[in-house]
Amino acid sequence: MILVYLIGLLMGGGVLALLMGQWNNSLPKWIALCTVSTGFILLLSFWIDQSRIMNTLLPETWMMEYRHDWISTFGISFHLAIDGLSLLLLVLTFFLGILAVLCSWKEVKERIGFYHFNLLWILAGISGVFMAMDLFLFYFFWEVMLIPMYFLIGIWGSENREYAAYKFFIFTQASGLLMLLAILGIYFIHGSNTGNYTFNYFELLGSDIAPNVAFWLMLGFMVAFVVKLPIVPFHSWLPDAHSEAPTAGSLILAGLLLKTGAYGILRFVLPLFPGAAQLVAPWAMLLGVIGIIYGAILAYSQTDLKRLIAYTSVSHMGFIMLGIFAFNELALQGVVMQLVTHAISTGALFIMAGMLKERLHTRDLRLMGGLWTQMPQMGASAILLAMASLGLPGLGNFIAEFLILLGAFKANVWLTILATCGLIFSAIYSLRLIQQVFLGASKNLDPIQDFSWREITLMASLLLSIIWLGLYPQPVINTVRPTIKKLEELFLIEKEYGHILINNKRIDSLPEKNVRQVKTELVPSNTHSYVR
Amino acid sequence: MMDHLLWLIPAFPLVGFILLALWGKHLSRFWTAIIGAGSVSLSAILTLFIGLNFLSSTPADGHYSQTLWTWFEVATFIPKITLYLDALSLVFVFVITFIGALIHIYSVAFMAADKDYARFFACMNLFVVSMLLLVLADNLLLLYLGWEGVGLCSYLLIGFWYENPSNGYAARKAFIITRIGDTAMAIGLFVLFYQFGTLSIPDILALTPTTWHEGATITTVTALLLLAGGVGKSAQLPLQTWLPDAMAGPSPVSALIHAATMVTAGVYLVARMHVIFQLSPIAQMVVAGIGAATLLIAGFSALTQYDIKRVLAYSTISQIGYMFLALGLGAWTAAIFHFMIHAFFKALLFLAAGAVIEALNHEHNMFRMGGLKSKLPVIFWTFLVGSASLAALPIISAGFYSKDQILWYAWASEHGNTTLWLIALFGAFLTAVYTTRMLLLTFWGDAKTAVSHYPSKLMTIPLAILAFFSLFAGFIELPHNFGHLTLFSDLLHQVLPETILKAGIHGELLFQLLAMLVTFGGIYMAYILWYRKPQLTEKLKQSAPLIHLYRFWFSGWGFDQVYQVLLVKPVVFIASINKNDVIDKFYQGIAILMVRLNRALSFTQSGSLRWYIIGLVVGAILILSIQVIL
Amino acid sequence: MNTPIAIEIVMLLAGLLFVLGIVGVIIRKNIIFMLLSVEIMLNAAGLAFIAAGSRWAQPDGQVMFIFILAMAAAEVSVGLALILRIYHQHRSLDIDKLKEMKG
Amino acid sequence: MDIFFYITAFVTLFSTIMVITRHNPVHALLYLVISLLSLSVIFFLLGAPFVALLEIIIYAGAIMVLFIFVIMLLNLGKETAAQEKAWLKPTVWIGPVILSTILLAELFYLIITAQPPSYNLQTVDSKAVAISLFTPYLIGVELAAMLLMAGVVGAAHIGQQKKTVLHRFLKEEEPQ
Repeated sequence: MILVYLIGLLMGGGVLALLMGQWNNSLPKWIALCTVSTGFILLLSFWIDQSRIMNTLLPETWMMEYRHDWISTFGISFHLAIDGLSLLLLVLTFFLGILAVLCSWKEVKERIGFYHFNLLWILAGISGVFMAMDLFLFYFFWEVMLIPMYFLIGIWGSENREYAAYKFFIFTQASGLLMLLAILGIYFIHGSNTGNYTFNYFELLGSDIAPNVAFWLMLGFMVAFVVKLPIVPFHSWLPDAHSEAPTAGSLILAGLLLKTGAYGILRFVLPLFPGAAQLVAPWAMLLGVIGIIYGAILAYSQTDLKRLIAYTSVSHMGFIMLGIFAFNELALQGVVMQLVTHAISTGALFIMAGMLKERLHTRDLRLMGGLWTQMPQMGASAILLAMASLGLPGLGNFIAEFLILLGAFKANVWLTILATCGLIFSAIYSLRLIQQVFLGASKNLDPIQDFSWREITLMASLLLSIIWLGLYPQPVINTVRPTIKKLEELFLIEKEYGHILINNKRIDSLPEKNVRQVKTELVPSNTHSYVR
Repeated sequence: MMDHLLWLIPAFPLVGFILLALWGKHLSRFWTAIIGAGSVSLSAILTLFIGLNFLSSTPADGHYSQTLWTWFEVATFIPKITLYLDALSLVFVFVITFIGALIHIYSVAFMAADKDYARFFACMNLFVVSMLLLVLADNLLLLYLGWEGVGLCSYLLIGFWYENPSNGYAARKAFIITRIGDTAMAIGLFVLFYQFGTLSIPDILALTPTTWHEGATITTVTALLLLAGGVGKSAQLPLQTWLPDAMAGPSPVSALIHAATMVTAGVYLVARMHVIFQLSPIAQMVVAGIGAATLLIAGFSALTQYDIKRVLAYSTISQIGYMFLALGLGAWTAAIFHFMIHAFFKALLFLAAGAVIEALNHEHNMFRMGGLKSKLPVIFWTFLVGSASLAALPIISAGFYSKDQILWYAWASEHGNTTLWLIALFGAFLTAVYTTRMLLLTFWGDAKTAVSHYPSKLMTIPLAILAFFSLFAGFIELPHNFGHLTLFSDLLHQVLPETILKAGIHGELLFQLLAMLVTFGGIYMAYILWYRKPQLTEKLKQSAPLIHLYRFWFSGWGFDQVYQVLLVKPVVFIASINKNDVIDKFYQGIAILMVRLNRALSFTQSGSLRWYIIGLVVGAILILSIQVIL
Repeated sequence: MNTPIAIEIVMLLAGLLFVLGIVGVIIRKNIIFMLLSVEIMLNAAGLAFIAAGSRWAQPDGQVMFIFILAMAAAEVSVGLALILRIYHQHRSLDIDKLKEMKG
Repeated sequence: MDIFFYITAFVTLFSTIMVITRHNPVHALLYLVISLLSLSVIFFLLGAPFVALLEIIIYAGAIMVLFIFVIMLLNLGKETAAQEKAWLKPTVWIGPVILSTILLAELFYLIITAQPPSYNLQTVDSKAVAISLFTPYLIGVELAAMLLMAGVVGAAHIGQQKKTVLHRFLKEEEPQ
């Protein structure tokens, strides 16, 4: 039930903020802050509670479930459930949610009520995406997070905002429709096979789909997730959307929206279509590697601060693609770490870009320089963040990237070596960023303030999390371990009998049984005990 | 008991760093200095304490180790934050903390006028922490943490005076070039992990001889990947170009990072992983070859520089080349011995050079110095001692003992041969020449720039201490035909194997005499060229082939230009032409196509009724003709 | 009414009338003439309906003609009203001058 | 009966051709009336007497009167005829005639090839029409009524004499 409350809280808070925005300008901020922090505290306490169990017992994959019929004629239910992966990303969502509210505290000056309504509804959509275990519901939330984001960019963005908003909308919407097609495809195939027409994730897990059909269905899902992630040929919405969005928008885009793509691949593409995923793995990894290097080179040449950071995201998301399709625990754990740490480090960079924009009224790197003299605190944080982004050991991103590369090395040596070269490029663009903004001769003679107390709190929380994740990431790793383990097992078996599944339409009875067994293990065995 | 105190060695500077980084702005200069220099000094004292303990009662397994916490645990990959102190790391920890402390004390006075006092000490402290973690690491991942950490500090400190963009450029160059090596090393770590299932150094070293065959491809590849990391960090061929530019940082930084400690991390890595290198004769040969080539190339370049710090930088590259040569020859202890001695005299030389530069109001050009012998006597004497050690002045300087060992092994070890020996010998000659040249230009002759500052006690005392060690530290290890003292190698043989000599080699004395002769020859030649007959040098410089050679050497054998053309320019070019993202053009193309289509369609909406009717009629004709045809 | 009239001939007549109507609509520039031509086309269609109705001895053809008639009445009244307004506004009945609805 | 049909058919065609070629609107209109009258004869011959009467009463009577009113209202006379003459150049005819010839040829082909030999045409009396009209086509009648109603209201609204103000879209751009 707590899961429904979480979404309800955000949506309700959003509506309340919208209504209160008519009367008062500061009330919506406080409403939004309270709403998100309440959710955060709720989740955090739940996590701490769970981690006690996690460390002692053999942990269950699924922690909590809520199910209620919605449109039963079509087999659609309001079905939410979380496992470690979802929980972690939810905590991240609320954490960044708080920061998003805080960082737009002074930046947004008009239509404050509507702004916070959009903000909270995006968060609600994202939370829903992380929890939905019904494909129809998933698609619903997928769209819920899209539309408020469109408004956020289109209304409160900077000069070129309408173009960016359109671009963002068209890319995500078009790819989302392909996913809808694939969802309907799997719905009907499963329905005609078993006579049970349902969108329920757990029931669809076990469905037999002919390999060639599965391949196309998987591509439908993949396109949506890959565009969201984004991977290189589909990335071009991202720099525009990131650079034009308001700070909180960039933060949520980079920190959360991109993560829904990776989450989707982990949650849907791999378990639903393991055979097909195996088939595309080398190509997906190749795309990931291209993304790493291409993004990094593009980042190097940008002159717009936010665009630069946006392209670094492209580069970092390449690592995620590489890791996911390596199909082993090391790489997958690395992927989860990368999701969290990238959200924090890039989010922090975007917040910093927002702060610079507030002070200098420009995002153009050529107009910056020598800001260290006036803002040593910001400079120091920026160096730390740049180091995180280039993967300095001791910071969270390093562990993520190292694990991904280590895992991927097992799967594909040469691609991994290429990807590792991406580390050199990441150093090049990160250092250029620092040099252009903070070092060099001072170009700005007007006095600029260093961090205010609000900003210090914001930054400190982010920086501390990054360092914490770099030195002791075990809580995160433990939380997702059951989920990752199950995924890995699935592919171990798939690998063993993979050639049979892929090459023969006829599936031998013995291996199929094995695959089935594992697939059904992904279904919560103790569902009843958690349904409240 | 002592292993529980191990964590305190890096903890002191870490606390110093945290204090300075967070509250540096609010601390007075006095307290900043106390925290900055004091923390490292405490570490040094603690190291002495632990080191004495270690020496007096060496544990049975030859090391202290302390696990602080498990870093993380994924599948079978469980790196721990474990500190590991054995004889090899003890030497390094000793050098780092001890010389580090001296340099910190020196910096208290040297940096006194700088506005970013706290930032300087914060970075220096962070550097010491990282370097200590590097050498104390029990597993390669933790080592990598230290490895990258020192890279970061090096970046921060080279670009310490950030207002000047060229400093920033030098800093980035240093970081990125070492990063290239680091990346290769990371790949090496992957290979090691999949071969052994662990990154723990003792485990790997224990497993290697049983898992890998001598000369197997995988061994060579791994060794070369690790070597690439070392080559980048230690500024060896072909990644040496960053070090001369790194001199943009303050002199204490050059002394600590770019002479004494960080640049020798590559030596440490190779020595630490010696088991792997031993199993691969090819890798051994490559190490030796790189060392030999580097020492020669850097020696020639040092000969032509006019910036005193760049001379020292090239000489550092050259001396590390000696260490690599020794490593490649299997003369593990000789390499480490040379490292230690080199750390003393090179730190001394850099600090003294820094004092000179400050005294002459930031004048780097040696040709505008001169005549400082009487004006800065303490500096002169200490610099003289350092130079003697660098030039390996026989008998009285420590450098002689360490370098002589390497020369001897270049001939006598089983990997040694005549070519390597000749190169090493010629390198020694070059060293003597450029060292003397530097000394003569700086301290003899006419004074060309007025002395504006005089070094304070805080600066001269560390110099004196270092000078003492530069002279006498060599006596703990004497050749066996001359005292035969093997304190140092005995200690290290707990960790590193003994050097295997070719059978039936005699006449060490002859080689020592030759080395002496070469040194004196070099000194004399420099004396002639730059003191007695400087006009001869000028004349030589004018002759056509020599001037090109001079320029070629001066620019560091053209490596920078080659890299600029082969690597930097293409990447920058690709980046700049692709600034607006080619792929985005594709999507924009779709958008433009749609707009065009819209135009075409809206063109048919001409507003002319007759046009519409004709359209209708044509449509009717078409439909009917379909019917007619069917 | 003893000799049968070939249905093809009637249909042919309807076709001819229809085509004449089209020609009229296309070549005339005056809106009134265009409207007249439209009436011709409507009548041609009506003729086809009537012929078909007679052919099958069904009333539907005539019913359709009645609908066409009603439609033509409405169309003509609205169309003529429009012509009036157009003439008032543009002082012209030239269809080629009325191109404001260009896309 | 054949001969009657052919004669009326000829009259219809001729008058129709005259309609589309006249320069004077009143002349054209009168030819159209003739065309409609002859068409009504054809209807009668085809066995649809009720519709033939409707054709005369409503079409030739009411609708054409509307046209005449409009022509009178607009006072279209000699000038219009002259202008029409100017507009109707021989070259204007080429395109439409080609198009219509093709269309006609196709229609011709389809009509000839489609049907089996003809039957006797039968009279469908007004009673049958009325029954059909008010039983299965009741909705159609209602709709037609509504259409007429809307047409009347629309015509009344549009034809209202208001100030002759140009619609804002039709205004020329005024120089600022």
